[in-house]
Amino acid sequence: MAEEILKVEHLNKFYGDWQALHDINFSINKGEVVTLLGPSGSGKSTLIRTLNGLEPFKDGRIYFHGKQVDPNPKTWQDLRQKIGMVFQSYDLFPNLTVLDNILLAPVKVQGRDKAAVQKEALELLDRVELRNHADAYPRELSGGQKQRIAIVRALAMHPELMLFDEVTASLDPEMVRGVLKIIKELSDQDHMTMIIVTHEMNFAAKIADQVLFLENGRILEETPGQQFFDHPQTDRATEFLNSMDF
Amino acid sequence: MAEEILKVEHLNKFYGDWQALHDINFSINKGEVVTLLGPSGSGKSTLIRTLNGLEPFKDGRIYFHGKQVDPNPKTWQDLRQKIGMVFQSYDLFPNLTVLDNILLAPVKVQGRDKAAVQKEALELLDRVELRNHADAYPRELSGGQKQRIAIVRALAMHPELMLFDEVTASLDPEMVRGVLKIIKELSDQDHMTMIIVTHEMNFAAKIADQVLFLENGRILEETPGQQFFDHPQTDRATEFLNSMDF
Amino acid sequence: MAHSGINVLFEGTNFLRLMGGLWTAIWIAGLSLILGLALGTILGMFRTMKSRIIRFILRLYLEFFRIVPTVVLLFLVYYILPRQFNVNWPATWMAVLAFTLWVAAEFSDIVRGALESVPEHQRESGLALGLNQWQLFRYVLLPQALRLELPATINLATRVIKTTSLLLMISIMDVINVGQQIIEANNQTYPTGVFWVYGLIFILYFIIDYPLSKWAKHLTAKQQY
Amino acid sequence: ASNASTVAAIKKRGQLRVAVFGDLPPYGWVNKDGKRVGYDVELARRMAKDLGVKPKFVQVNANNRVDTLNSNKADIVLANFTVTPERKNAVSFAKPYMKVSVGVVSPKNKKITKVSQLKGKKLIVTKGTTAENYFTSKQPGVNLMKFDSKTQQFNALKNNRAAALADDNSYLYAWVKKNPKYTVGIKSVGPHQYIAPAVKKGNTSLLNWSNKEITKLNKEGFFTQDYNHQLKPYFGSEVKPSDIILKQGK
Amino acid sequence: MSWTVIQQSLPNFIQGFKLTLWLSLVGIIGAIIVGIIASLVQYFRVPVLSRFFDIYVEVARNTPLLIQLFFLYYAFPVLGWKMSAETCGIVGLIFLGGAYMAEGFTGGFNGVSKSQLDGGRALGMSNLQLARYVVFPQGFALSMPALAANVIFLVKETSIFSVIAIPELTNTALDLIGMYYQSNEYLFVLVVAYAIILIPLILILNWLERRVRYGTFGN
Ligand SMILES: Nc1ncnc2c1ncn2[C@@H]1O[C@H](COP(=O)(O)OP(=O)(O)OP(=O)(O)O)[C@@H](O)[C@H]1O
Ligand SMILES: Nc1ncnc2c1ncn2[C@@H]1O[C@H](COP(=O)(O)OP(=O)(O)OP(=O)(O)O)[C@@H](O)[C@H]1O
Ligand SMILES: [Mg+2]
Ligand SMILES: [Mg+2]
Repeated sequence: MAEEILKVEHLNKFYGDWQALHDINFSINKGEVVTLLGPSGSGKSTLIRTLNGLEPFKDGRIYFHGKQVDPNPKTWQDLRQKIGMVFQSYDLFPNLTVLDNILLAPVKVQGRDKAAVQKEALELLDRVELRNHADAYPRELSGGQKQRIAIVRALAMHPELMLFDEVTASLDPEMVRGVLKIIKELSDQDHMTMIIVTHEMNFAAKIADQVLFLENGRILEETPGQQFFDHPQTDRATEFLNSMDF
Repeated sequence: MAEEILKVEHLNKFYGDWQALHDINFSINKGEVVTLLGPSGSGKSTLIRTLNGLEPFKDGRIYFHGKQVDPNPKTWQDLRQKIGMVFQSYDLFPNLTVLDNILLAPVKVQGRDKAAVQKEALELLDRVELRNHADAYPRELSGGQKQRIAIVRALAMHPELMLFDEVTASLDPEMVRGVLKIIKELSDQDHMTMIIVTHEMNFAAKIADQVLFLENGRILEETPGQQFFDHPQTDRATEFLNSMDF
Repeated sequence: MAHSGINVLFEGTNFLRLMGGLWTAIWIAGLSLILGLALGTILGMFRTMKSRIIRFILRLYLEFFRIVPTVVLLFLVYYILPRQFNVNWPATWMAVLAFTLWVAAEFSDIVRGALESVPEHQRESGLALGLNQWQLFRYVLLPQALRLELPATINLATRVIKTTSLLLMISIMDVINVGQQIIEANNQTYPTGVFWVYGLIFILYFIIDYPLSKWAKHLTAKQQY
Repeated sequence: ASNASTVAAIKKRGQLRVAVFGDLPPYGWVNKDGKRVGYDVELARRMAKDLGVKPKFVQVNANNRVDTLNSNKADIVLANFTVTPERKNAVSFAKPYMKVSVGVVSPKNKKITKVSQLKGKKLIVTKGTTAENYFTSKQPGVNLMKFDSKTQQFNALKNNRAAALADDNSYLYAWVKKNPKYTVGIKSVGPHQYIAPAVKKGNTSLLNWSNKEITKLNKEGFFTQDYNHQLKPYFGSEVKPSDIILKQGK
Repeated sequence: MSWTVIQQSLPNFIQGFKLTLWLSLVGIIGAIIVGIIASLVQYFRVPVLSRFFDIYVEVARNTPLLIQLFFLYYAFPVLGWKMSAETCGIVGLIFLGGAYMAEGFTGGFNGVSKSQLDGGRALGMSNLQLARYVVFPQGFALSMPALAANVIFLVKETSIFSVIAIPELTNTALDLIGMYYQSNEYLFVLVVAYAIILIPLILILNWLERRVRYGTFGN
């Protein structure tokens, strides 16, 4: 049986008195791609952020490699070296060059050898076709380029799991493709385990092994990828899919 | 023959030394919908803004109802009462209620009777299903609602031509539909003459009588609507259409 | 008429003495800024901490300096410190102390504002990379905050320089005090001396402050790409 | 630090810190060459010399003379400091070295000769002077304009900001000589008073030394010399040494 | 610290307090008027006038109030132009404050987003209508923080009026210290007096700032 990387059990999340996530249960195996879909405000970002310790939670358990995560800042800080995350906002550090953005965490946090990391970083940049921008500052790059760098920056940590939260939502339509292509390659070639929030339905249909459809903080359905798009189980999901193309 | 509303001849537009538009020629007849397509930075916004006098131009001529437009601020100010425009950014005035936003220009600029305009405004609000938000402030509305109000605000001036510049680009995917629906109705029911910049290809395919495909400030092709999507004439347009769906 | 009065500035060592007075004002401003910025940075960091007590105390400290006019501050230090606390420094050092505390208060607010205005997603993406709090501060927040706060800091510097004009109130031989001596000493030969001496001082302050505020404006404009 | 101004401490430091005016010719001011001169300053230099130390001048305005002592910024005040009962509560005065009373200066063409003429009019004074004190407490009908420094007050008078200016007659005499459009219309109002060195309360060591010093200087006629050096050139003919200085010689 | 000393000084301080309030009020209102005019002229780049205001703002902002007052009070009469101390103080405060206010308003007006201007233009508004319905209401709200800071700043600057013999609060304290030497007590009363003026003022301005911001932008 496939190795389980992450498991979530009975997760409840509150903002003050208001419950943002209700009894979330799911797990993801090595090499698998899980896509979170659902209308705006349904809790997709909240869930994915909770999986990286950016949002505290009270109820429920998260297991990483079968080991329960003790939700304190120190544990999360260590764990984040194994869980890469990329956000919608271009979150490169504006005060560092592209290369320094990539080197920062592996060198300062993981304490790896700078020369070795640098060699690897340049290879990764090659892969996303941005090697000649290594010394540029983020402000000199287009949105699509920035997101590709952000992915490289996360990959340079050698994560075992990658989280993507609407990474193409702020991009110009033509830029979207390049970014999605890289994520697709990560799945096809590197068999990276990934949890992806996206509004690009065509992309989701192609990449998802499993779809979690959320509404109002609840998982309404959990369906294998292609099946979800062909025959969603719930009416709400059908309606949602219809609303997505004009 | 159909009545010509707007004609552009040999329009060149410079930002400083840099030429943003090159020798633009086209015309639009009453009741027609022209869609501007093209990659980011190709000059779509520049062109549509120039047609409303928001960007000055040096070379070329613009005719409105066959009469050449003298490009001075006063002429444009008068003309803008006949040419409505809606932008990507929700540009409602945040300090006024929805109704006051709509009334401002007809009453203060056109000097029309307030009671009459108000009656009409409420009918328009009805049509976009927002009558009960007449006294709300823009901050209380969602993006999609704001854009629908912005359209109403422009319509209240009784324009003969409407310009739309990516009015759905900043909207949540689920909001897009309601806005596009209204624009479609304007075309189908009111036979409004419109020039539309959009990245929603499905929508463009349904609404466009004529497509202008721009790149690098030039019109690369000018093709009747459905034909453009089925058999674009240029390779660049083919490539562009392909890039738009993953 | 006033035309001949300008010579009062060049009589004897007058001009040099005025420059000497200006120098006093400048080094007091400069030293206070260096000390105040250092202290203010630390206080500003503390003000973004979670502890409510520390934040409250530092807030009180800031509000005190917001409320008390700088002249009054100078008098407080000048009159109260020696008597109540037996601190017995020359007036120039008293001024440096008063200015330093004032600059630190104002700057702590600038630093806090800058730290807080670094976008939240910058902090989060730092965390997501596994940076700890200190690394986050050192590599992400501080460098960005420093850039953001530069214009406000320059503006604070121009205010400190302008405020040195108050030094005469606590009998420091600054440029205005020297100016008054010169006016007094040359009263008879140059009855319009008062016009030229104050005029020169006016221009001197302008020459120092104008380039600084131009620079701050330039930086602000650049930051709003 | 409270006894840092004892004679022993001063000698050890090698410096006598003297509070003087910086803008009050001919008593304490800075001349065109940037040098401190004046009647008070010459006395200060002499006292320092007799102590075997160097003088260090601390420039003051009238209103911070007391605090300069109390906050230990100076060992002694030689700044035309008139002895008054209130001041005696705040500092210790040594033996006086000068006579003084408040005078009133006004433009010759609108001469003020009686205090009653000032009723309802504006009168310029400097904060913390005996003139201010006298008019505040004894002549409430006069509108006072209060300035920080001598420069400011005389400039204000010259700009016709008030009908007259009241201050110690001793330097009004000097000032009218330089400013012939003005005259000391009232030579003396209020009590006759004395000017003396002041030290911080409780500094008996320096107080006793100063008393002896003043006695000694009186005997050797130092103040006549001082008068001739510093004051005479600035006074008109109407002022005699005996108007200003105390009896000299044995 | 002696209460009797404080009590005896209260009548003097109350006089000074009233004067400080009055001068601040007049100065600040004047400064706001000058600031609005200057910033509108600058915003619309009115020929000649805007150049004049540019220079004015730079000169006033980059020189100390104290020297401005000395100049007005002691140096101007040399040129035959005399104003009373109070007038000098108010003129000085308006001169300085007008420049600060102009800066604040200009910042606010420039902060009105370009899309709002385009939105207004696209509705056929003239420049004047744009100013009246778009630039001014939104720009004013945006400049509230600067306005509040300037008001506080100007109230505190009145303490410098002391140097031209205006018997406001600070002058009163210095004067009493000069006469009776009770510096602890007088300085204490002085600080308290400023706190009495400024603390409520700060609270009111904060409240107003939030109100105006909310009324205009909803945050
Ligand atoms: N910090 C917060 N405090 C309070 N409520 C919050 C916070 N963050 C999110 N929420 C609320 O939680 C709900 C879920 O938000 P979330 O951002 O997870 O939705 P989403 O599915 O990611 O939506 P979108 O597609 O728009 O990104 C929303 O109602 C939102 O308003
Ligand atoms: N004010 C300006 N000054 C200088 N260059 C400008 C200005 N506005 C636009 N441009 C440039 O003109 C070109 C065309 O821009 P425009 O905004 O018209 O493109 P677009 O086709 O609307 O793109 P998008 O799809 O991203 O909206 C771009 O290269 C842009 O950088
Ligand atoms: Mg989200
Ligand atoms: Mg555009």
